[in-house]
Amino acid sequence: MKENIKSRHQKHGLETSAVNTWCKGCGNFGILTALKSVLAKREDTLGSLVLVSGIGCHAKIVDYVAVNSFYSIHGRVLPVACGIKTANPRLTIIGHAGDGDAYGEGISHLVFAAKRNNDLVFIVHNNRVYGLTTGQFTPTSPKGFKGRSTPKGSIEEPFNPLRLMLASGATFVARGYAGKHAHLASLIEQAMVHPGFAFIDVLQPCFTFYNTYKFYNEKVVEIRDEHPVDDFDAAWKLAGKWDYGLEADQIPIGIFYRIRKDTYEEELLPKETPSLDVALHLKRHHF
Amino acid sequence: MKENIKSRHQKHGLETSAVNTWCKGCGNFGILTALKSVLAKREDTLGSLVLVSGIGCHAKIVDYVAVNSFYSIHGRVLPVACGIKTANPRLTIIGHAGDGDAYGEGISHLVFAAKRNNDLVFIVHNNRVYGLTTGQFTPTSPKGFKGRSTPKGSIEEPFNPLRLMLASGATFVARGYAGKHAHLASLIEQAMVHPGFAFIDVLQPCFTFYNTYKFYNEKVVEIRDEHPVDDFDAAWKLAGKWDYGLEADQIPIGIFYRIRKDTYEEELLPKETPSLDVALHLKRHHF
Amino acid sequence: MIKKTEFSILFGGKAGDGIRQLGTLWAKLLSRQGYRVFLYDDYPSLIRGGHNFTIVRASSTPVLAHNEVVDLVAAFNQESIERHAKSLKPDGKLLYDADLAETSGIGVPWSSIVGQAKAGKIMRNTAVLASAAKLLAMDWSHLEHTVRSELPKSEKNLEVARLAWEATPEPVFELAETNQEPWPVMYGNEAIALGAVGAGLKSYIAYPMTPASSILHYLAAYSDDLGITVIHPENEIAAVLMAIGSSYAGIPAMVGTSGGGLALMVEAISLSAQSETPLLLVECQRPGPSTGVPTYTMQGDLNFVLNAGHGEFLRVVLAPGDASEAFHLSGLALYLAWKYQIPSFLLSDKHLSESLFCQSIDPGRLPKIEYKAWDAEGRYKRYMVTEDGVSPLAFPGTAGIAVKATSYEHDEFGITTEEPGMIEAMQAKRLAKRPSLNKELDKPELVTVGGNEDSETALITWGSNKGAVLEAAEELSLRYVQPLCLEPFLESRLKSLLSGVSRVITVECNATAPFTNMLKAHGINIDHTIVRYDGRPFSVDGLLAQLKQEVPL
Amino acid sequence: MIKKTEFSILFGGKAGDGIRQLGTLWAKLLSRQGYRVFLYDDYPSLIRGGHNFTIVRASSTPVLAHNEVVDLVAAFNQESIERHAKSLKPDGKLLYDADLAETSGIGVPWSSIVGQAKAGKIMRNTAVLASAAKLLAMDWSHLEHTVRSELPKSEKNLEVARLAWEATPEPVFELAETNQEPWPVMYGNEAIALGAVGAGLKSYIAYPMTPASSILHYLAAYSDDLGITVIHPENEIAAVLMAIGSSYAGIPAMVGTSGGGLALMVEAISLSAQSETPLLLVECQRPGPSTGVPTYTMQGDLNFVLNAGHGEFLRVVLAPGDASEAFHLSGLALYLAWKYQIPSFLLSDKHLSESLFCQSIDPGRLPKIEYKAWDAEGRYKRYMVTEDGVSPLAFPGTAGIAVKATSYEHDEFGITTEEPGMIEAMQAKRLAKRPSLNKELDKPELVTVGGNEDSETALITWGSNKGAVLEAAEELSLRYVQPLCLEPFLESRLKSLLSGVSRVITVECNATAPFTNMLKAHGINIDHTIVRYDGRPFSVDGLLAQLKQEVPL
Ligand SMILES: Cc1ncc(C[n+]2csc(CCOP(=O)(O)OP(=O)(O)O)c2C)c(N)n1
Ligand SMILES: Cc1ncc(C[n+]2csc(CCOP(=O)(O)OP(=O)(O)O)c2C)c(N)n1
Ligand code: SF4
Ligand code: SF4
Ligand SMILES: [Mg+2]
Ligand SMILES: [Mg+2]
Repeated sequence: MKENIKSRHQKHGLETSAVNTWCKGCGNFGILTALKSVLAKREDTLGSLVLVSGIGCHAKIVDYVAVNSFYSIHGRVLPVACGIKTANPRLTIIGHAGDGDAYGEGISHLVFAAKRNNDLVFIVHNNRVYGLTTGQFTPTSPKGFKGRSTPKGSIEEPFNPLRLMLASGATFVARGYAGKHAHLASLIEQAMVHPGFAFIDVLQPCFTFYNTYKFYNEKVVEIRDEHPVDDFDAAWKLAGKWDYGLEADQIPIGIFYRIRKDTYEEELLPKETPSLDVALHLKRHHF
Repeated sequence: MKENIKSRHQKHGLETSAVNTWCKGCGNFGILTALKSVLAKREDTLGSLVLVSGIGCHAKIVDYVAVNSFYSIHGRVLPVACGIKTANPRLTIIGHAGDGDAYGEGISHLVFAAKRNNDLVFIVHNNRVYGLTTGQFTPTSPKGFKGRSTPKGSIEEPFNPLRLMLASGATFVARGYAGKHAHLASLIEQAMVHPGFAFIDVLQPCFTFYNTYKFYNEKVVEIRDEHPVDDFDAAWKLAGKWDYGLEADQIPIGIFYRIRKDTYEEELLPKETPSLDVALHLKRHHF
Repeated sequence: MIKKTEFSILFGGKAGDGIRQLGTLWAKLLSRQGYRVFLYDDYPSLIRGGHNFTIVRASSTPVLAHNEVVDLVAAFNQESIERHAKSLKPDGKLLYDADLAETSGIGVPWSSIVGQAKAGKIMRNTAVLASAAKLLAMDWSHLEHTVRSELPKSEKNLEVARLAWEATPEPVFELAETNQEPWPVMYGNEAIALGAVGAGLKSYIAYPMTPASSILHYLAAYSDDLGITVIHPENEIAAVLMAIGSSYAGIPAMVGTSGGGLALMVEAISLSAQSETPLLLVECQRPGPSTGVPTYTMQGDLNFVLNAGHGEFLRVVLAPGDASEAFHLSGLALYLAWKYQIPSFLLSDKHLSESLFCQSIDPGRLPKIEYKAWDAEGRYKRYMVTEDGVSPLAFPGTAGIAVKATSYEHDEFGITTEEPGMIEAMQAKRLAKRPSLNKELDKPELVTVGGNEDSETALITWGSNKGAVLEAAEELSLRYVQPLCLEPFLESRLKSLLSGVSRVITVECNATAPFTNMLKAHGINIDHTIVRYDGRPFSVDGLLAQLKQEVPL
Repeated sequence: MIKKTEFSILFGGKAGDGIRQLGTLWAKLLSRQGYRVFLYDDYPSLIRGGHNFTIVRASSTPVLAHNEVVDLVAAFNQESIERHAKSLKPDGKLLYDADLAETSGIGVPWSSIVGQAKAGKIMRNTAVLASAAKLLAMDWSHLEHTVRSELPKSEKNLEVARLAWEATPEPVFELAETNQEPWPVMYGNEAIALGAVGAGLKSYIAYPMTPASSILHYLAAYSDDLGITVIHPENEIAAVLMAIGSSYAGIPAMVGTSGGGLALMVEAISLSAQSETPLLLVECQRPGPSTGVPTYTMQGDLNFVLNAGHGEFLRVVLAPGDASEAFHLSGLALYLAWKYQIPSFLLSDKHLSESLFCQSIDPGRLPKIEYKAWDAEGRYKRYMVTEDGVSPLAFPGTAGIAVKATSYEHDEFGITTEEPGMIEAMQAKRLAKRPSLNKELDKPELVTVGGNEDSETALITWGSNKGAVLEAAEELSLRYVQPLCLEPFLESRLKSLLSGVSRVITVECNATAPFTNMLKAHGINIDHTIVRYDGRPFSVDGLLAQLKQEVPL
C-alpha cells in the first residue's frame, strides 16, 4: 500500500494523496481554498487542530487536508466535535457540515451546540441541495425547488438558519460566500479565535444540482463595519434581510452577531484532583 | 380481562378505566381538565379526534381520555402525528409532549413541523424537568438547576421555545399555564381551529421535582387584546419578555402569534384519480 | 460478421457522461427486439469525474447476471480503455472516442460529431448508442424508435445518432433474431416500488440514501399516476414514525433506506411490534460498517435486520434475488405486515436494487392487502386477545370507538399495564401469531430451486447472488437452492429440498457468511463457503473461476 | 424469640414513601453486622402513589437473590397488607402503621409518631426502620450509628427512631451473630460505574433512561471524587457520538441506556467499528418491545445487542450476574474496547442494575486500560495493517502527525477508498482481531460454575438470573454453569464444562429463550427451558417451584 498522507513537514504540507472528486466549478473549492489559507498561517499548531465532517460532498474536505480529522456520519458532526472538545479542550475543532447534514439530519445537535456554547467552529457548506445523493431539496432550498424527491417542486418554505441560531443562543453567527475566499478566510479566522460556538453558514453553489453563482454574485454584500455585532436585535433584523427564498434584495455576508459568554468547556469546571482510588471510594460510601 | 374503556356514548363519556398516577398537585391535572372541557363540547366529532403522546408523566394523559390515541415513544409525538394527519387529513390531531420530549429528544421534529406548517395542535407540558425519570434538567430548566444529572447545578442556559418556534416558521405560537384551565382551554380551542401548526407551550408545575406554582402565580399575565397577533416582530418581542430563567418581570400567556399560511396537507395537493393499474404502468414505462 | 445469440457490452466513462442512462437505452433497444437483458452498473460515490462503467448483457435466453468478460467495450475516455480493454473476449472489439484517445480498435469521433451537431456534450451517449447499434448490424429503425421514445430533444439526438452511425465502420457482429415477445425491463428498486404499490401501498416516506434513493425518486416521479403520497422528511427517524402514523390511520406505508438509515429506525421497529402497527421496511444493503462504500454492494446486514429492535417479537424478512422476485416479495411483505400487524422487511442490496432486469412479470399474481377488520360489534378492543394472536383492526375516524395504540405493555383496550399476568398474556398473544405465520410462509414458491435437481452437490445462496449462482449451477449441473424468506427460517422445507445432497456449497457476498452460519445453526451441514467482500457483486464468470479455485468440484 | 441466621423483610408502601431508601438502610444496618444481604426493589413507573415494595434478604452466608416468602412484612398502608400478608412464612410477622390500618399483627402508630416529633412525613421510614430493628432484637447502638451516618437531619431522625423503638413491642426474632467482616453493599449500576472507573473510565455521557439512569446519577454525584466528566446531552444519538469523539481524543468514555436508547445508538455502534474507535456501551434491559414496562425486568435484548449495527464487525458482549461480576466485567469490557479498538457491550437488566448486592470486591483485580500505542516512528497510519489487526493508536494533539479517523472504508492513512483490493484488505484487517480476542476471552473466570460439579444435570443461565439459579442448583445439587461472555461465544469451554452432563436445563427471564437457542445453534443439546416473562425476576423460591412443576427432576 502506498504511503499517501504527506506529513506536514514536507513541502505542500497540507496536501494528501486523495484525489479531489468534486465537480468542476463546485463551490466547495472556494471553501477549501479559504480553509487552507487560514491553516497555512498556523502550521506550528496544526497538530492540535481537528476537522470533523459529516457525509456529503462537503465532507470530503477532510480527505483533502493533511491534519487530524474525524470523517463522521451524516448529521453528526457536532456531537463528535463536542465529544472531542470536552475530552481535550486544548484542541481546536472545526466542523464541516452540509446543509442536509446540519439543518436536516443533524438539526437537534445544532440547536444544542448553540445553546451550550460549545467552543467549536462550525462551517455549513450550504449549497441548499443534497449534493452527494444527487439533488434532493434541503431545509434551505427555496419553495418550489424541483429535486429528485420533489419533482413537482418542494412544498416547504426554507427556514433561515441564522435566525434559528440566534434563537438557539449562538454567540457567533456569520454568513460567508464560497465565491469570496478572502472574506471567508477572515470569517474562519475570527471564528477560530471566538471562545464559544462560532457558526458560519457558507453560501456554496452546487455547480451540478443548484448553480447559484450568478444569483449570489449579484446579491451578496459585505456587512458594513457600522453593524453593531453585539446587538442581538440588530443581528436578528439583519438576518431577516434574506429568507433563503428565490428572491433577494441583498444578501449580507459577514459577522451578524458576536458576544462573549462562558463556553460549555469553561463551565464544565476543572476537576479537583480526583481521589480516583476506587478502593477508598468503596470504603467511604459502600460499607 | 375486564372491559375498561367506556365507549363515549355512556355517561362520563371521556373516562377510561386507567387509574390516574400523577402526583397529587401535579400541573398535568390542569391540562387534563382544560382538554376535557374542550372535548366535552365536541362529543359528536370525537371519533375523528386523535391524541398522540410521547413518553413521560405528560404522556399518560392519553390513557385518561377515552378517545383515539397513539401513545408513542419519547420525542416522537410529531412524526407520528404528521403521519396520521397526512394519511387522513379529516382527522383532528392533538399532540401532547413533555419538554424533555419536545425540546430535547424530539427537537428536530418540532422545528420541522413548524417549518412545514403541519396541521396539528401541539401541546407541550413544560414542567422544565424530566418528571418520569425522576428529575433531571431539561432544555428549559434554568441555569443552575440541580437535578439528578446535574447535582452541582446545570451549566446551560435554557432556550426560549417560543422564539425557536417563531424562527422555525410556526404560524400559531401560544403559551398557557396549567394553573389557569379556562384560559388554557380557550387556547386549545383556538389552536384546534387554526389551520396549520398550532404550538402551545404550557407552563406546568411539577409538584415533586420543580414546584413552580408560586413563581407562575405571581408572574403570569394574560396577553392583552391589543397585542397584534399577526405581527411577527411584536410576537418576537413579546416572546422575549421572559427567557425561562429564574427571574421574570412578567410571564405573558396567551396567543403570541397567529397567521394563516397554506398547511402542509393543503400543499400536498389532492391527487388526480390514479391510474393505479400497475400492469398499465408497466406497459407504459417499462417496455 | 460474428454471429451472436448472446452479447455483452461495457460502456465506460466518467460520472456525468450518462453511462447508466446509455446502458438503460441499450438494454431497452435490445429488449424490444425480444432479447433478455441484464445491466450491471459500477460507479463511485461522486457526481462528476471518476470512473463509471455499465455492463449490459443480452441474450436470447433469460439472463440475470453479467459476465466480466465482454464482447464490446465502448470507451468514452482513455481511462476506460486502460481499465477495460483487457476484459474483452478474444473476438471482442474496442470502440472508443477517436477524439479523446488513440489505440487499436474502432475509433469514432463522437466528440467532434456532437460538436458538429451543436449538441450538448451529454449527447455523446446517443452517438455511442448509434455506433454500437451499427456494429451489431441493427436496423436503423430500431435505433430511431428508441431514440424517439426515450429521449427528449429527439430530433437533435437523431441527428447525432445519424452522424455517428455514418462515421462507424461496417457491422462486426450480428445478433440473431429471437422471435420472442419483449419482456419489461426494470431496475430492482423499481420492481420493489411497483410490487408494493400493486399490493396496496399508498404512502412512501423516505430520507435519501444510496442505494435506496431510487425508490424515492421513482415513486416521487410517478406519485400521481400511482396514487402514492411521497414524503421526504427531516430524517429517517421521522420517516419511519410517519409511516407508523400512516398505518395506524389505515393508510399502508413503506419506508426504504440503507443500513445506516435503518439503524436510525430501530427504535421504531420495536414500536411497530409493540403497537402492532403494520410496517414495511426496505433495506438496500451496501458495504459497511458505517458509511463504508456507499455505491457498491455487500450482504453484510442480514443479522442486523433479523435482530433489529429491542424486545422479543415476530418479524418477516424476505430477500429477493431478481426483479421479478423483488416485485412479488415486496407485495408479499406488505401483505404480511398487514395480515399479521407486524414489521416486515424486504432485504435488498445495491446489486439487486440498481441492476436492470428483464423478466416477465404478472401483476395479477400479487397479493393484495387484507386484514382482520373489526366487525363493529360491541366495544372496540385494539388488542383483543384472539386465538391466532391477531386482533381486529379499526381506524381512527370510526364514530363511537376509541382506537388506542401504544408503545407500553397494555391491556386489550390499549391502556398501560404493569400487572404480571397481563404482561405475560400480551406478550404471549403477540407471539401466538407465529404458527400461522410460519405456515403461511412454508410454501414451495418461497424457495427458488433450479439447476440440476438430481445433483448431489447443491449451491445455496440468497438475495442478489441469484443470477450468478443460478447460472453457475446450470453450467456445472449442480442443484440450486435459494430461500426467499429468511425469517421465519424455512428449516424443514430447506432440509427436504436438500435431501439426497451430499455436498453443500454456500455463496455469499460478504465476509463472515451469516447466512451460512444460520444454515449451520439449523443443523444443515455446509461443506464449502464462497464469499466475496470487495464491494463487487458476483459475476457469472467470476464466480465460476472462484468455484474452480476454491472448491474441488 | 425465634432464632434466625437468615431473615427476609418486605417493606411495602407507596411511591414517595421512600421504600427503597428504607430497604437500603436496612441492608446497610445488617451488612454492618457482618450479614450478607440482597435487596430486590419492585416499583411501578410513577412518582407518587401506586404500590412499591422492597425485599431485603439477609443471611450469615452469601445471598444473591431474594425469596418471595418472607419473615417480616412492614406495611406502610392497607394495600401493602392486602398484597403481602399472604407472603409471610408460617412464623412470619406483619408489622404495620397502626394509624392507617387495622389487622392482626404488630401495629405501631408510625404516622402519629412522626406527627408527634413534628418530623417530615418521609421520616416514617426511620420509624419503620426502628420498629423492625427492635423486633429483631438489635442493639440500639447499631441503629443509632446507621441513622447518624446515613441520614441528614440525624437528630430529628433519631428522635423519631427512639419514639418508634419505644412504641414497638418486645423482640420476636433474634439474629445470630456472624463474626464476619462486613462486605460492601452496592447496587448493580454502582458496580458497573465503579468497575469502569477503576479500569480507567474518564467520561460518562448519557441521556436518562430507566433502568440505566442510576449510573448517570451516581457518577454525576461523585464526578469530582472519581475524576469523571459527566454529560447529559440532548439525546442518545448525541451521547454516543460524543463518547466516540472523546475516545478519539484519547479520553475513555462510556454510555449507558436501556433498549430504546440503545436502538438510537445503533448507527454509531457501526461507526465505532469502522473507525476503530473504542466504545463501551452499557445496556440495562427492561421488558419490551418498545416502551414496554419501564421499571420491570426482562432479558429480551440479547439478540439485538449481539447484532446491533449494519455491516460485519467484531464486538464483545459481557453479561454479569451480580455486582461483583458487574464490577469486574465493566472494567474488562472497557479494557477490551481499548485493546481491540472495538465496540464493547455490558449487558445488564433492571434486576441486576437496581438490586443491591453485598459482596467482597477487590478493585486491585480490575484490568486497567492499555492499548497499542504508536511508537512515534515515521508517518502515522491510523489504520496500519498489522498481523493481529490492531493498529497503533495516537491521538490528535500530537505534533507532526495527522490522526484521520473515518466512517468510510479507507486506506491505512484513513483516506477514503473504493478500490476492491483495499476494501477487502481493510475488512480482513478488522476481522483479523478475532483470534486474539477469542483467545483472550477463553478463560476459566469467564464462566461461573457452581452447584454440584459432579451432577449429570446442569442448570445453565446468564445475567441477573444468577442468584436464583445458582441457589437452586445448590439446593437441588445440580451443576451450575453461567457464561459471562456471550460474544465471542465460548463454545469449546462451555462444552467441556458440560462434559458428563446428560441433562441440560436452561433458565432465562424472557419469552423466546434466545440464549438457549444460541446454545442449540452451537450444538449443545437442551432438554428443558424455564422462562419467565411477566416482568418479574426469578426468586429462589419461585424458581424452585417452577422447576418442580415444569421439569421432572
Ligand atoms: C443516516 C444517513 N442517512 C442518509 C445518508 C445518505 N446521505 C449521504 S450524503 C447525504 C446528503 C448530503 O447533503 P448535504 O449534507 O447537504 O451535503 P452535500 O452533499 O450537499 O455537500 C445523504 C442524505 C447517510 N449517509 N446517512
Ligand atoms: C429513547 C428514550 N430515551 C429515554 C427514555 C426515558 N424517558 C422516559 S420519560 C423521559 C423524560 C420525560 O421528560 P419530559 O418529556 O419532560 O416529560 P415529563 O415526565 O416531565 O412529563 C425519559 C428521558 C425513553 N423512554 N426513551
Ligand atoms: S454535486 Fe454539487 S456540491 Fe457536490 S461536488 Fe458537485 S457541484 Fe459540488
Ligand atoms: S413527577 Fe412531576 S410531572 Fe410527574 S406526575 Fe409528579 S408532579 Fe407531575
Ligand atoms: Mg448540501
Ligand atoms: Mg418535563
